Amino acid sequence: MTLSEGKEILRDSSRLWWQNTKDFWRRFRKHPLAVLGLVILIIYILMAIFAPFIAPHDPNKQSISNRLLPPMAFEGGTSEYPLGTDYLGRDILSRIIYGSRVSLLVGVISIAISVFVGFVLGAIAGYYRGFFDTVLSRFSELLMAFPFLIFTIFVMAILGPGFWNLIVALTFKAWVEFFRLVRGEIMSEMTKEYIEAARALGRSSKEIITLEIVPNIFHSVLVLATLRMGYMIITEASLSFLGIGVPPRIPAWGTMVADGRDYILNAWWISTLPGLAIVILVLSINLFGEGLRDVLDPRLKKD
Amino acid sequence: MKKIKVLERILATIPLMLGVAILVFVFMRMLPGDPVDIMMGDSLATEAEMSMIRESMGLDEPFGSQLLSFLGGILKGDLGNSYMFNAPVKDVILRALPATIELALAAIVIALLLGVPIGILSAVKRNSWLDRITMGWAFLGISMPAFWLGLVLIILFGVNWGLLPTQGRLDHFVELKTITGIYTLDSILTGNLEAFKSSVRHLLLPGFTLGANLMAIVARVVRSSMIEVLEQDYVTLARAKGLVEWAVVTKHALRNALIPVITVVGLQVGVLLGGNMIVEQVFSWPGLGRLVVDAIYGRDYPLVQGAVMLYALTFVVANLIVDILYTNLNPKIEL
Amino acid sequence: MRFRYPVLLTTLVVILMVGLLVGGCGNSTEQTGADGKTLSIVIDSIPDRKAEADAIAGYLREIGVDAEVRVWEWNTLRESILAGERQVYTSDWGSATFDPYDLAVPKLKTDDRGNFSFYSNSEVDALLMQGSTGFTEEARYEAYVQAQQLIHEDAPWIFGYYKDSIEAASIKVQNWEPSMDTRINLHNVALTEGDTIVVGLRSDKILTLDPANYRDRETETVIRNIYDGLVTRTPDGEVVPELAKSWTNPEPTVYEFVLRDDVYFHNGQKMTADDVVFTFERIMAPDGIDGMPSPRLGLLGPLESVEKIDDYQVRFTLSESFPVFLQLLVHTQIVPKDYVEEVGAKGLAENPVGTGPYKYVSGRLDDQIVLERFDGYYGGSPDLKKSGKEPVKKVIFKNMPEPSTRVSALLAGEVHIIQMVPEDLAPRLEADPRVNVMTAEGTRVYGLEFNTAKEPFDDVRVRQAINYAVNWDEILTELYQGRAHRLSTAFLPSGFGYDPDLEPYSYNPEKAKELLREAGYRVND
Amino acid sequence: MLLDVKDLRVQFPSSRGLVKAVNGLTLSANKGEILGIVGESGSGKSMSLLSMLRLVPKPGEIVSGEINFNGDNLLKKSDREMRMLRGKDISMVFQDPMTTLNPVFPVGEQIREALRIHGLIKGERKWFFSDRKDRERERVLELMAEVGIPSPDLRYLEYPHQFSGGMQQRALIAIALAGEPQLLLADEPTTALDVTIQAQILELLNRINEEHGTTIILVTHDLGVAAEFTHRMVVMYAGLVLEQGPTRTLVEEPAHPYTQGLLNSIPRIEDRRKKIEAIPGTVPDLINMPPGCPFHQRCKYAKRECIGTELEMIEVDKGHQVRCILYT
Repeated sequence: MTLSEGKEILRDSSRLWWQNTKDFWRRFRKHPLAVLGLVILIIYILMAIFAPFIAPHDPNKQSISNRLLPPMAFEGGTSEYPLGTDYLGRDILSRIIYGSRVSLLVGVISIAISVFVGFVLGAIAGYYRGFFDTVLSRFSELLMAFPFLIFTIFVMAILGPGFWNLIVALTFKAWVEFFRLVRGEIMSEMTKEYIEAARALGRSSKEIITLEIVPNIFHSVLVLATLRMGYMIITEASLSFLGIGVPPRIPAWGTMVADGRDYILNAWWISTLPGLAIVILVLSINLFGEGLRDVLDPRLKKD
Repeated sequence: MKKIKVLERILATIPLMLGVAILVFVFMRMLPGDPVDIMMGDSLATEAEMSMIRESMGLDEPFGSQLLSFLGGILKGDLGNSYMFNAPVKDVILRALPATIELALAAIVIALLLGVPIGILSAVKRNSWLDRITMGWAFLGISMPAFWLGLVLIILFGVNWGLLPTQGRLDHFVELKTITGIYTLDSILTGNLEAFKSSVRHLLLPGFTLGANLMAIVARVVRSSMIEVLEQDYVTLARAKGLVEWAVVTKHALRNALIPVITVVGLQVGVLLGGNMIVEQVFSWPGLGRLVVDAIYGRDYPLVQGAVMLYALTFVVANLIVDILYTNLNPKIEL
Repeated sequence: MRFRYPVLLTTLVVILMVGLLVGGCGNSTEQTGADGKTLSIVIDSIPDRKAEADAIAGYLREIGVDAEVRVWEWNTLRESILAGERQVYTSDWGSATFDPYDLAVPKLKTDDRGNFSFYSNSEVDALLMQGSTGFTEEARYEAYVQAQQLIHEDAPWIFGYYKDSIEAASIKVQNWEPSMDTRINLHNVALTEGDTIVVGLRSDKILTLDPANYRDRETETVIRNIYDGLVTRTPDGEVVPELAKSWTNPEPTVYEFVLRDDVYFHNGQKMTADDVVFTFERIMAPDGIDGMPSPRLGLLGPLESVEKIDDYQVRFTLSESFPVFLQLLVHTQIVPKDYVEEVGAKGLAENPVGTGPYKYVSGRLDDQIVLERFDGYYGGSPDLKKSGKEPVKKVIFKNMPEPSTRVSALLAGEVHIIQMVPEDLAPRLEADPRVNVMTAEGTRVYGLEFNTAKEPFDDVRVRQAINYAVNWDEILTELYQGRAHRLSTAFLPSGFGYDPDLEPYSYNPEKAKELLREAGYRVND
Repeated sequence: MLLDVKDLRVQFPSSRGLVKAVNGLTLSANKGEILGIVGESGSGKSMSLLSMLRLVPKPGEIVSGEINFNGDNLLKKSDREMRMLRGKDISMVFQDPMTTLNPVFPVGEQIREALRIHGLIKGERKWFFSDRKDRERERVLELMAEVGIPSPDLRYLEYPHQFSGGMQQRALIAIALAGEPQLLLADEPTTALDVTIQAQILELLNRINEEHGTTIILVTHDLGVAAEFTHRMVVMYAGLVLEQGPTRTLVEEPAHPYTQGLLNSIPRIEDRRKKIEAIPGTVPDLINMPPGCPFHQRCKYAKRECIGTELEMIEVDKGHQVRCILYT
């Protein structure tokens, strides 16, 4: 490990960024499914942001006289309510469009916080070890012993329904996985030569973490994050289904599926369609995550 | 040497369970709403009566002593009395537990029965149309929320085609003497064919709903580990020995490929336990999952504590079993 | 690590998106308050009536009231209502005697057992008392009409409706029709195919099998098939003899019954006057049920004493004339004296012994109760239509709280009779040839009660405004397919004292807004 | 003639084009002989062996040519017939013993399986139990002793990871011997082992050849090993045979420039003074193979004609052929 080699390793990481992105895109394009996933994801995001302009009706506006209308394609359906109406005559299409906000927001924010918390604690525990690491690992083991859903139901019962309560309930358990991943990755990275190279060049441990280790393990964290986001969205929907997720006034897919439960005999679409929206979103995120995994981390590559 | 290591692992779970107990205890105390009020829902008890009951349940003692009595109780196996059923928590849980176990086992069996063969097939016939379809389905499997899949199955099988029962564990017109509480097992033990048929039919839809997610994961893991194993030298040796292809795949390759599957299934047990709360709710399956949800609402402290402790215990035990299974399946690794 | 920059790029995009989303969805929920305060209320509802509560909340939001719906399990809600914590909540009350005595009186008299709205109007109290104990029919009718007028003005409730009770039975079931008091009477029912009839009840558990220790319609259905009473009721509500052969009413406060001498209990013991006296004394005694008072005391009205004249004659004396007494008597079933003294109330509840057509076999209160035909049955009341066919051998009462489960079970042939078919599903059943759908005029009043003791519903203008704001006609035609009918107050047309000329509150959003503005609240213009 | 391979071609479709792993191989092995196949890695040696057992891994396939074993062409045989052959008449020993034994089965059992598959050991019926299993166990213990595994009864139930590299190779040889094969294919059996063990394994193979008369095809890139242990030698390069003949003659007077280059790159004990020369350049890309001699870019005597003209094997002297323009 000569000095020149050390310098070479450090220089390598600052290649021109747009060349870097073009390279990433060229490899990513080779995964058609992953691209499809990304496209659907972008459609959902646009749908969520521009919901007020796209949605044909106000999601909460009731019109009791047009209640339980089937989707347009089925007889009895009208084009005014393309996907039909629910038991209060609210337009299902508009509610699905607005519902995407809750799911996307919950998915993204809860993952973002979990990654952040998991990262910081994981980095500290992984790099400095000692007392701090044992305490955190024991605590994370303790949290792991709880099945995810029961834990979130517990927290929601304490905090009561609410958007930010939901975020807290989800992140309270989700950060553990990222903590263990980051801690594990840091410990394995520490053994690699480029750490000694950086130390040999007089880098402080803080710099080493932020400049060297973090970028390298960021890949596997990002991959896990995308895959866990789907799980978060499903958990949020499950909680709303049980009636303890998002408060009823905000249109959320989980509550919509629950609303339709009493009407599965004569109005199957009330439950099925919002559920379908969840499946397609989570599917697209998983496909995108899978593609990301193949491109970013050949190590994690499954065939 | 191996025995001591196993003992160590078991002993290590004790502090973990203690931690879980304390965490559950603290959580329950943070729940808003006073259990006594809710419990007394029916009769118009006066304030004096309420406080008298609160004393009998030890709710007015300082937090610390409540915790100690609770932990002491666990050691003696007494988890206190459930408010909703005013019966010992132990009995209430034992009455509801077999249903949950039966459902979880059904889910695992369905997941493995479908997941493993699919995984093998798509590994052996890699990149064929079969592989793409199965992996596409597996992908869908992990993207579907259980409650939605459950409802769709009810709509299709229950309502439209009326093929499969969608509620409860047994047809009304069937009587079954319960021994263990696991209906399929009891019907075999008591030789009651009709009850067996009915209980299996009732297990199919909820079992598949709960197992779908696990099946997808198992299929993907089996496929990727089979692909890796099929490229190993010892598989070529097996072929060079003159073994017929399916023997090579099922005997030599599968045995090695299943090792990672065990760990995956073990980890998924936790998800399974959590998941069955939703499935039990959708299929009105009288198990522990549904009980816990109602108990949390009814602020039934002891019942929730008992149930969650049990969930955590099964989760930890499952991980332990996975480790033990892992070692004797893979001789290279000492526990 | 060659792709550091695209990775940082994606996280940047994510954060931007989150900001936009939070911003976007942020502004659509808060309403900016102009002059005066906005009336914000929480409507509490039981699961069955969530759709109705949501609809009402929708109407209120249209006129500017910030209404939110919260769904509760009934016991938890009831306890919170009685503690005075709630604002407005769904409530329903059934009458068994086709008389305001067990409907309007308990619901609207000050501090009476059913008065969840804490409504108190001394003038109304006096009129109700006069109504229930007046000497002549005309005087009682006049008093009730005036009471209705006042109640309507005070509007302690959002006055609602009564529903046709829709029940459905498989075509295999013969000689059965739903009765107005929604009790399912299987005394003379027969099956064209099979010998076991399964009934799907709307409850999630039967309270008990001791006929003196419950107040719940579904439990009464099961009990009235195990135990018989002195008198019973035909499907359209007329009182007819059962264990009693005949009765005379020598004075307004005295009734004398002649009992049948051919009646046996399920344990083979013969029924005599002693059992009848014991049954009533057990209910009247403060410690009659293993030391606890019987909740059915209220169903005996002003009964003072029951004496045995001879083995098959009994005399009932009341403290005041009470025309409704016979209707009440239908709800008391006779228990075997020696058996109960031997095993106590707990023993009776676990292994019931009665005189009814079916004897108890096995069951779990929160699952299903299995009964078997009692061969020694004396044949039941002569006035009930007989099927002339071989009676059913086995009866199973199964708890099926989920309406959609009950309907799909009936369609799948797993169940023969189901109770309380939801209005949305009725057309689906009517379309199915294998099923008969029958309706009987309901005897249950549905509405939403205000907590008149607490702000904001202590102000009568606000209560009236809410009544004007709700479009009940649309709810009843759409949500309940026209199978529910408006009520002006808490009096049933099938009951005594109903004033047909009193118009219910019309749907008049403008008047509602006017009243709210008067009361100082901001409304949508 | 036990084995006669004619113009064998094996090709692999890959994203960058068609890889011609074996490009018209022609060779033959006589009964009781040890034939050496020598060449740099990537010259198609291993692939030739695998194709003899028709075990070419997917997506590769045998495109053309004949493999005659005892007179009949293996390519024409059905899968079932091929299976009867594998592990009985022809068996194979692999390069890396550490990964060739199945890690989850005891070694003894893996050897017994070889017997079991072809039902080589018959057992009498004792009441309703057959003692076949015990007899097979005894045979395995004999085999283990024969290949030099110490205290076989103790080590029968041990797992592969409890065996050293050498021991694992011996176990593999025991597996190959189980069916008393006529032909033993050894794919670089000693490469993964250190020198001392290497000599023992080769000594073992030699003893098997002498005692059982098993014909052995030994594939190696180590010319020294080939020179010492084989009777005849074939030099392969880029899927093609460049020279073949008795080992003695090839070592003393190599005809083909490539063989000379190989020999010059081995340090000799006797003439310490001679400088070792490496052959310049690397093995050519197997995808776009120009016709003619594949060695021409690295050959000292390369002429223009070397490219383009398909060369045949020319008999230089008895049993010694070479494919080079110098001798046409």
